[in-house]
Amino acid sequence: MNPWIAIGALAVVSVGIPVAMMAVSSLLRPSVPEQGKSAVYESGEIPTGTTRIRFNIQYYMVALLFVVFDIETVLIFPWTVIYRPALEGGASMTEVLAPMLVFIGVLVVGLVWAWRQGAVQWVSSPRALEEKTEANQ
Amino acid sequence: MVPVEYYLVLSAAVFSIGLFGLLTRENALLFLMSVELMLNAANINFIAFSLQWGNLTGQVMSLFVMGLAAAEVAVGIGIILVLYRNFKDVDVTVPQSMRW
Amino acid sequence: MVTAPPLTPTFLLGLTALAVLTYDSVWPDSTDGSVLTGISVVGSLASLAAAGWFLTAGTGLATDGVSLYADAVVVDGMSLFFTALFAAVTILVSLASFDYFAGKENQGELFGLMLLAATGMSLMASANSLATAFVALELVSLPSYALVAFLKNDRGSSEAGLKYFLIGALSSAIFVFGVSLIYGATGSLLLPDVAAAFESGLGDRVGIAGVGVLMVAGGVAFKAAAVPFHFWAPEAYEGAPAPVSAFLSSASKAAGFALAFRVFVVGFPLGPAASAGIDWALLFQVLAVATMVLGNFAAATQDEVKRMLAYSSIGHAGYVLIGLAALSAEASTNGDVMGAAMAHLFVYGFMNTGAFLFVALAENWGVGRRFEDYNGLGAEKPFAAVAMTAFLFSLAGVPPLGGFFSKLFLFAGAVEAGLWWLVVIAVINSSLSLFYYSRVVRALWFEEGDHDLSGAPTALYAALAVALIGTVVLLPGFGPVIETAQQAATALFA
Amino acid sequence: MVGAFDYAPAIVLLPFLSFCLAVGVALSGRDLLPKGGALPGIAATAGSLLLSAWVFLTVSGGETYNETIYTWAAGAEATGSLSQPLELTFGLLLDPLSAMMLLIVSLVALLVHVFSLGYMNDEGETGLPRYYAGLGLFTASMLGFVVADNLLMAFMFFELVGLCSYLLIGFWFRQSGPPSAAKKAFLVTRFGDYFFLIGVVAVFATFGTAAFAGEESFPHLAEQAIQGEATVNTFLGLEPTAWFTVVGLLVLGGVIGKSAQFPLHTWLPDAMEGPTPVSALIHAATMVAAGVYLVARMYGFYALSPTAMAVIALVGAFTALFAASMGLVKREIKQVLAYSTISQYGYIMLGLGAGGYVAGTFHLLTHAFFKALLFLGAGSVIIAMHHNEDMWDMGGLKDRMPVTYYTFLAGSLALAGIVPFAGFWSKDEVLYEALVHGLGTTSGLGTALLVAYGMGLIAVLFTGFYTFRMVMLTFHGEPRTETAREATEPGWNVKLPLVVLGILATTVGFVNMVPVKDLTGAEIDFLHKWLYGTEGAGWAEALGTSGYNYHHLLVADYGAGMTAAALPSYLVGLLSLALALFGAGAAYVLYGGTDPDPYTDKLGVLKDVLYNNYYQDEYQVWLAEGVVLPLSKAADVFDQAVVDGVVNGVSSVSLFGGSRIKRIQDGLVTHYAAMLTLGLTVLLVGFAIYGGWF
Repeated sequence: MNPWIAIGALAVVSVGIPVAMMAVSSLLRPSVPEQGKSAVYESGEIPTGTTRIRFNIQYYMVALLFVVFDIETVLIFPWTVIYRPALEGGASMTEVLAPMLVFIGVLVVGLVWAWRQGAVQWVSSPRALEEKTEANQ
Repeated sequence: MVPVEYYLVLSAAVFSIGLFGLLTRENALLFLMSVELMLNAANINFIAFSLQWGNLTGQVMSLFVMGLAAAEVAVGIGIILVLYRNFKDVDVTVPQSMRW
Repeated sequence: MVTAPPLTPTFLLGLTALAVLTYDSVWPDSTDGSVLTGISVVGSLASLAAAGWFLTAGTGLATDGVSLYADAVVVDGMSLFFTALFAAVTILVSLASFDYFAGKENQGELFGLMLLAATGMSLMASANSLATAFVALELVSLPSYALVAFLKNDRGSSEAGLKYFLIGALSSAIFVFGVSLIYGATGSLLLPDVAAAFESGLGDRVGIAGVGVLMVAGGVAFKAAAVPFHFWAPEAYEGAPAPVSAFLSSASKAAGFALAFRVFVVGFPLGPAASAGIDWALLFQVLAVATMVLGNFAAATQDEVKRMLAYSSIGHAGYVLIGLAALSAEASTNGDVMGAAMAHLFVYGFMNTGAFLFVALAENWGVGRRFEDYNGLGAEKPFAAVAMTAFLFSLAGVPPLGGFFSKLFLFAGAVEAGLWWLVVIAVINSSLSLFYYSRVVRALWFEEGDHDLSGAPTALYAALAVALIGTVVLLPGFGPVIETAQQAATALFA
Repeated sequence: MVGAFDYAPAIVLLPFLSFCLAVGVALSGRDLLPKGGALPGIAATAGSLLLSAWVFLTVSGGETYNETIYTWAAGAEATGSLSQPLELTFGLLLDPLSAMMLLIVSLVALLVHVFSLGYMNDEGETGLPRYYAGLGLFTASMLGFVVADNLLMAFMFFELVGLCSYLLIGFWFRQSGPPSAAKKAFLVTRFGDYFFLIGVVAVFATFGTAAFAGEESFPHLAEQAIQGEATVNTFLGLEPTAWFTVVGLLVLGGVIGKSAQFPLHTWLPDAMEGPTPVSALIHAATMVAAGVYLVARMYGFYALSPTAMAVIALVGAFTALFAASMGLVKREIKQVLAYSTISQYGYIMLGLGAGGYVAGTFHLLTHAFFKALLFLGAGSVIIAMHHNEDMWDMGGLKDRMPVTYYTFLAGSLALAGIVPFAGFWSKDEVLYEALVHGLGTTSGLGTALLVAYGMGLIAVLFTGFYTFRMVMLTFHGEPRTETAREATEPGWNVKLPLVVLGILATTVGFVNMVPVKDLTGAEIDFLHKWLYGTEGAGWAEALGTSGYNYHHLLVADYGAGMTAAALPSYLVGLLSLALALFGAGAAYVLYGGTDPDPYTDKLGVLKDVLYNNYYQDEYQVWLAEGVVLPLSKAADVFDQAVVDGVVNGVSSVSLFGGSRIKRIQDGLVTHYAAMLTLGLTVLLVGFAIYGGWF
């Protein structure tokens, strides 16, 4: 028997159960529309403004740095895989370690540069402050 | 084992979806996402062929593609921010001052 | 004794970039570009010297190239030739940037990005694996996007950056998809292994390989600004700050060709590829014709000098494509014609950079961008105008300037390869190009203008002078250039 | 021993130095040189002249020189079936032909420099350093072209000559006419030069060398290849002879452009917008000569192809006739001279194409002198007329400007071909060669030559007419304007060149009086002997550029295959002399009165209906019956509308194409992405089908 049948069956079941549950509940439940139910939920606070607010650009700067450096760690992964076998295979410590140190070193130069440029420095911009206070009034 | 053609069809489909999105969307961010789809279509190929040929080249390459995709997004969003600052919009069809 | 690593020229460029970033980290708020310019120029000069030293003395370099890092990178005559070119252009552009961006913010980024891109170009010329090629390609592209959009508050600059980026992202996606297909068809990313797979027959994977080859061609066509991947070029060159335009249109284009030469000649040997139905020489013939015609014809009707130069740059990509188009499976002329294409890129590096630098100078003076805004500049600034005239005539291929010789060798090579019709089209285009180049000359010398020009910026003038010397000294010095180029190219076919 | 040949490079370098000096002064923007740079130019060209004379004497002693001086660039390896790698070199070839040409160019250049003192300096022109820089560079490049020992070097100097012409025609760039004339001259000649460029590339690709003379020269290799003694690369699947014809015609493209032959002659009349000394130097005596000189230089190559010879002869003869007919109706003195220049170069081409190597060269020699004379004479008139060039405003200048008149008359007699002035001997020999070879050769070439002869003969009549119309209107009769009444002769610096050239124009024909030789048997055809050398010995053998070699090729059955009919040259000479006299006489009758007003009713006096209509109303009633005027007008219209139209049409089509093509760059980046994708898809589908991938 084809082993894929089991997987296929699993897929069908996994899609089918939630669909069936939603269908059944929508058939059974009473429908009482009310304003409070459709209101935006903000942990008990009174909602202010819409959901589409403009975030301060500095969130973005941090996120961007995170994405770049996070992804770079992926490139370290293959190195860790071969690190021990390479050492056991007779390669010297320098040979194995140096390239990664260079790699990290280049990244560090970049990070230091970004830091010094103020990319991670949280400046309260007048405009953002203004918007925030306006929203709270 | 799944025949390699299936992967090819999948990657081609993802590539085409990306291309379609790129050709039809006018929002710069969606444009960027579409390109990501296309890059990931290539990644599917790399992984699939890596398995098929039995070497790791493809997998390592896919890591490079991911890394560079992230870098590309970073630069791209930076440019989109500049665009927004100058044109008050992220619609790629708005800047049209240079042509012919 | 420690011998210098073969990649020294590339390393030097990269280290210079890091040095610039380090300097900028220590003094992030400086708007004085003199130190940054100094670091860039010295570093690029060192790289140029190293490349020249390896190339001429042969020290630390075997004649047929050195493979490094499990064959992912190779250093040979061709890579050194191109690295020398990139370093030279970087020097010119760095010098010009000193005046052009004087007093502006974020100069550290500018020089850093430029040097990183130069590093990537040099790596592209050395790439012996499609993985290296892709990484290097991106290392050139990403800084370039940022460089084009460098003037944050200038609408033109950001529009240019956006268009360049979007087309670039699409092209690199196409390129990397092509690479994945090549990998699927051959099982390797190393060019020699790919070639071996081509030679031992692709079986039923010809289709995959064919699509892959075409998509890879698309990726390099993007870098080289060849049709149909050229759309970014007019806008990017027009909108970008003029030194950046110079950098992109000379060095970045040459890098694309460097990659194309190696990938196609080493990776997809024409004999087996053509017999399998993947006749990429024919592909490049088509692209060469389309690129030449589009570039030159569109350039003929432009109103702005910078945009005219942008289109003419596309046209020149068409000429250089002849270097690939005229290859054939077992002709002895292959090395000659490709060497001629390389030599043309070299000469082009000087004359085109020079022409864009004159535009930079004009922008610095604050005269407009249109042809008629250049009226009468010859009378007021004779040196700069003489230099510009020499660049333009050289671009048009008027003897005895450098551009004439490189074109002559290129066309002669193509004729020897039997591509008569291609040369005829190229010559027709060339004659058209004279028309639009001479419009600028006419404006400079034969029209009367009224300008109030503020002085002669020293560094820009120096850059202009260096480019002029490059364009003019290449007359008697053309012998070594063409010999080196043809030797380097012939080595690829060995 | 240090001889003339060791100093030969200085012939080229001296004017170049004067150019550098003048440019330096022009860039400095200060008035550092006395006379605006004229004196260094005069000194340099005088030096060139002396050295040229020395070279000339040395060459007369039987020595020649053919050496490479400098190698620019050498290709890495030999390619194809060629034995040697591609090399670009500079070298000198000094043989009788180039020695003669050196003398002509440096002499005319010197005289023009002197004349410019009167025409430019004394008239208070500004920008003189620029002017003398242009003249110096022009002289240097023309001399470099003359001594070039290979086609590539010749091409480069050819281009430089064109560039100088551009700069000098556009000298008065603040007016509207000169810049556009300059651009037209540059572009039209460049158009021809692109064919030339392809020709140069083709020569390199075919022979691997572009040397003119010696064992390893391309004409020699071509000769051997046709006889099967050497292998060369041919293309397009053509036989060697056919392929050489193609190559020869490609190079001829450059010749036609530069020598202002039909259909690329349109730039020359416009080029008269430049200063008159420039017209004399460039557009009469030297630059235009560059084209035909090139044909003479590589004559051994053309002599191999009967087709090429026929094309040269026909183009030349047609141009001679066509331009002469247009010269009949021009009002401005320089326009008449411009068309006569085109026409005379047509004669030279005819002579060369008809197998008259010596005849063509001879006419080149005489024409250089008498045309320079005429232009300088016209310049003198123009100075006196305060830059009014309209002949209808002149008249009666004979008494007020005697030196100008008599020298101009000598030049006109030479131009019209009246015995014993220089032009008679050379033009007569050109026509003689065309006739005897036309009669003697049986192939299609013979017919072509006879047709060409006929056209050349008619042109003689026209030449005599327009020349004397010009003389009569300018110098005879009564002054028609106040300016003409008060005209005075300019100073010594104008008169001296005129006198020197006047003497030359009168006497230079005596170097080659073939009809007299045939009549008397006296051995006085010096030019023949000089260009022929000694058969099978000396330089003639070593260089392969002597008349003997060419004669050998012309009559060989693998070459042009010409045969000369036996015909006494004086009879042919008498015929053309009679026609010239008739034309001149007609002009004298028509315009010789004291007041030759075109609107005077002279219908009754004139018997000849042809000229009657013509004279009656030159510019309006050309619809009236008559032959010559309608034809001339038609030719003029054809010239303006069709030929110019084609030239303009090509450019406007290109511009229109450009404006269409650039529309795809519409500024919308999504469209770019779409077109990029579309392009890639088209390529993918096309190549997939072509290569059968799936």
